[in-house]
Amino acid sequence: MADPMKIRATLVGDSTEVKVLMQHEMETGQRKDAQGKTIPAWFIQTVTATWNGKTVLTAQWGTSVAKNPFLAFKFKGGAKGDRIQITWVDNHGDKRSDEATIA
Amino acid sequence: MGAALTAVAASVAFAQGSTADAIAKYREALQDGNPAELWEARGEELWKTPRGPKKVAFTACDLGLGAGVVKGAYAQMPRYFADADRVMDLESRLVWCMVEQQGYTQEQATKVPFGDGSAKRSDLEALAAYVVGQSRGVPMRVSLDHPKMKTMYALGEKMFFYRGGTHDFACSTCHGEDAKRIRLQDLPNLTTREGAQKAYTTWPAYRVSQGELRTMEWRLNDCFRQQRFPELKYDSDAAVALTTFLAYNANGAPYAGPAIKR
Amino acid sequence: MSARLLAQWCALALMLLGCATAPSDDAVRTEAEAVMKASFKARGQADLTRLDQDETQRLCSIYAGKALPRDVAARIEQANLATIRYPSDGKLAGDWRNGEKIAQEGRGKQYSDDPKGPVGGNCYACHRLTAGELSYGTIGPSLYQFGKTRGYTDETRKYAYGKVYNAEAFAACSNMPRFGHNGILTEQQIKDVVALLTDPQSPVNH
Amino acid sequence: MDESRRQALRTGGGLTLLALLAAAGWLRPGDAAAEGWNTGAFESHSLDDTVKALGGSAPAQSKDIVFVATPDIAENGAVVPIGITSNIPKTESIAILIEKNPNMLSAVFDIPAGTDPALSTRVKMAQTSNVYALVKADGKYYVASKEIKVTLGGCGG
Repeated sequence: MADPMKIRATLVGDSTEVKVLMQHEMETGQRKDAQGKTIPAWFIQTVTATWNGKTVLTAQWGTSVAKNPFLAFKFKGGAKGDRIQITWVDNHGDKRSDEATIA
Repeated sequence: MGAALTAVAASVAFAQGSTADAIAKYREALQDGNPAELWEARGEELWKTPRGPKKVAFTACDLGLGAGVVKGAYAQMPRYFADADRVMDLESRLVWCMVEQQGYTQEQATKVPFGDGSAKRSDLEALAAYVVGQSRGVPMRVSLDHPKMKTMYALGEKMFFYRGGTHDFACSTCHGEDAKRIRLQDLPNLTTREGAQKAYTTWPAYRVSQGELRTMEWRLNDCFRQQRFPELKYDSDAAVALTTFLAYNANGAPYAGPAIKR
Repeated sequence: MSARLLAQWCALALMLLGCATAPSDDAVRTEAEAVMKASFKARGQADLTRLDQDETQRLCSIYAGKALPRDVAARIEQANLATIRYPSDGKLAGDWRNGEKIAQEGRGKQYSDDPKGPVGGNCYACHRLTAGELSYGTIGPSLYQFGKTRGYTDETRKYAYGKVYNAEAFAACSNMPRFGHNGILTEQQIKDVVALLTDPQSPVNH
Repeated sequence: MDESRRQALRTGGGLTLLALLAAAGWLRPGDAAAEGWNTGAFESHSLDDTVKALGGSAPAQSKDIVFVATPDIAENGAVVPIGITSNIPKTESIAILIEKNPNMLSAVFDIPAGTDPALSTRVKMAQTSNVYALVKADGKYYVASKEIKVTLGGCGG
């Protein structure tokens, strides 16, 4: 099971800036191990961000998003204390959701 | 001829300058989100959780400022610990606490000193990330007052200049002069205060090339691998001596890790 | 570690001044070597004999960070000059294309490397060589246009071969590995590197 | 992504191709793509094929797509920061494509109303390559590109 994400949500003027770090291998499926066997692809495929339940960003990712992914975006609105939730699903079907409040 | 040479020299200087600028921009762009935070969070969890056969948390571990005190502790390490009668760097001390307080064997405690960038993760790397993060902004203040610290420093200095192996390399081959680089990587001159400060205060670091949080012991271990030396043992006196040499040379600078590096 | 050393120093120092006296430089060096021997372990192709110094390494360690006395420098250069073996077939330059590959290759002799190879010179780690490769180091001087500026002569090729074979013969305590003397590169590989530096067709000279 | 669009993806090219790939043995069991993941687009090897798989056609060059805090040279290809801002009105999605990667498409972001058409992330690049920022706005596709050099770093071993 992956570690919790690090989510930072900050009010900047009338917008909320969200920065997320996720712990994930993002294995490409192109690499070989020491024995020459291909290491199967293992990567986050979809990411969803919600603000108090409303979707503010969705993403589809391929294998070439960097390991331990970073994502930053901004949306209009938000107030201190509002909930930001991020969810990812990977190609193994593993899923992780974490929350932060807007600071 | 003279004009042509000048033109060549100028274009070379330009090429170097623009490459360096572009690399500086790359490094700047990375600062915004440092995955080292993921290790810090995991390390904090490990620090606070009762572990080992004795079910003791690291809150019993004295890093030099009292049991469980983490804030600012790393900025004064390595240091002499009377309970162990030995000079220890952070990682040696973590191992000591795991063995003496949590009840692990030395072998168990040092089984995974470094992660493999994949499934094999190192608790020691995570713990180190957490502890050093608690010294962010604290000026380095390593003391050589204890005679064993003086000895360690003197030994570390000799090891720094020790040439050996198939390639005649010493630490000083790459880190003994100002403003040099290997490929495109700037090499800090670790014999100067400024160079040691810049380098030492930014380790441990998240290495993007490996997708791993890397500690000071790892840094030394991998430098020696590339020096074509045999393998530096984890928690060894040579590792502690070199760390003492570098940490003391970095005194005065605010600690700034864990950083993010290529 | 140095409980033993400290005890020795103290025993000696107590007789004289108490235990605050600094040990001699030689004593520290001896102890540092002992601590290193205990702190490393053999792995892969790198065994503990890699820590044993030859005379050149020993002298260059002693004088590291200090001015190298002229007589010591001469002694080092003379001893190393005597080690250089030029190719028996008299041909000093090989194929610059292979030379470029050797210059780019950083592997070889590390405990993590396959002992069967490849082994490179990793020249770009320290030198600028061609206009095309931006990722080059500056520990050594730029070798861009090496042949063009020095002339495409046998003399240039002989110097280049000797320098790659054993750099200590020309500059005592140079940072450059002794590629031939220490068996890092083969004779053919050194010839190829010489070609990279001195062939008019090589990108080094464009 | 709203439900109707996800529905469209599921019934559109995505799942059909996924089924085909699975049938052809390209995908191992258990590797079923996450819901809403456009397999076809991520398996494409050209800009045009990717746009087609995403449901569009030939994108127009645009100066209103800007790379922000995106370096010209990456010190390491394993992590290359990419920031993209679209100044095209009604921007609905932003995608990142890397020309010389084995599969071109790296990421697609859907931008609901209220979210800035600006984001940053990090990608892997196998070698020096053009990077495309592909924007869908008001149903049309636009593109901008930038070359990023990937350098060999470190001590080489």
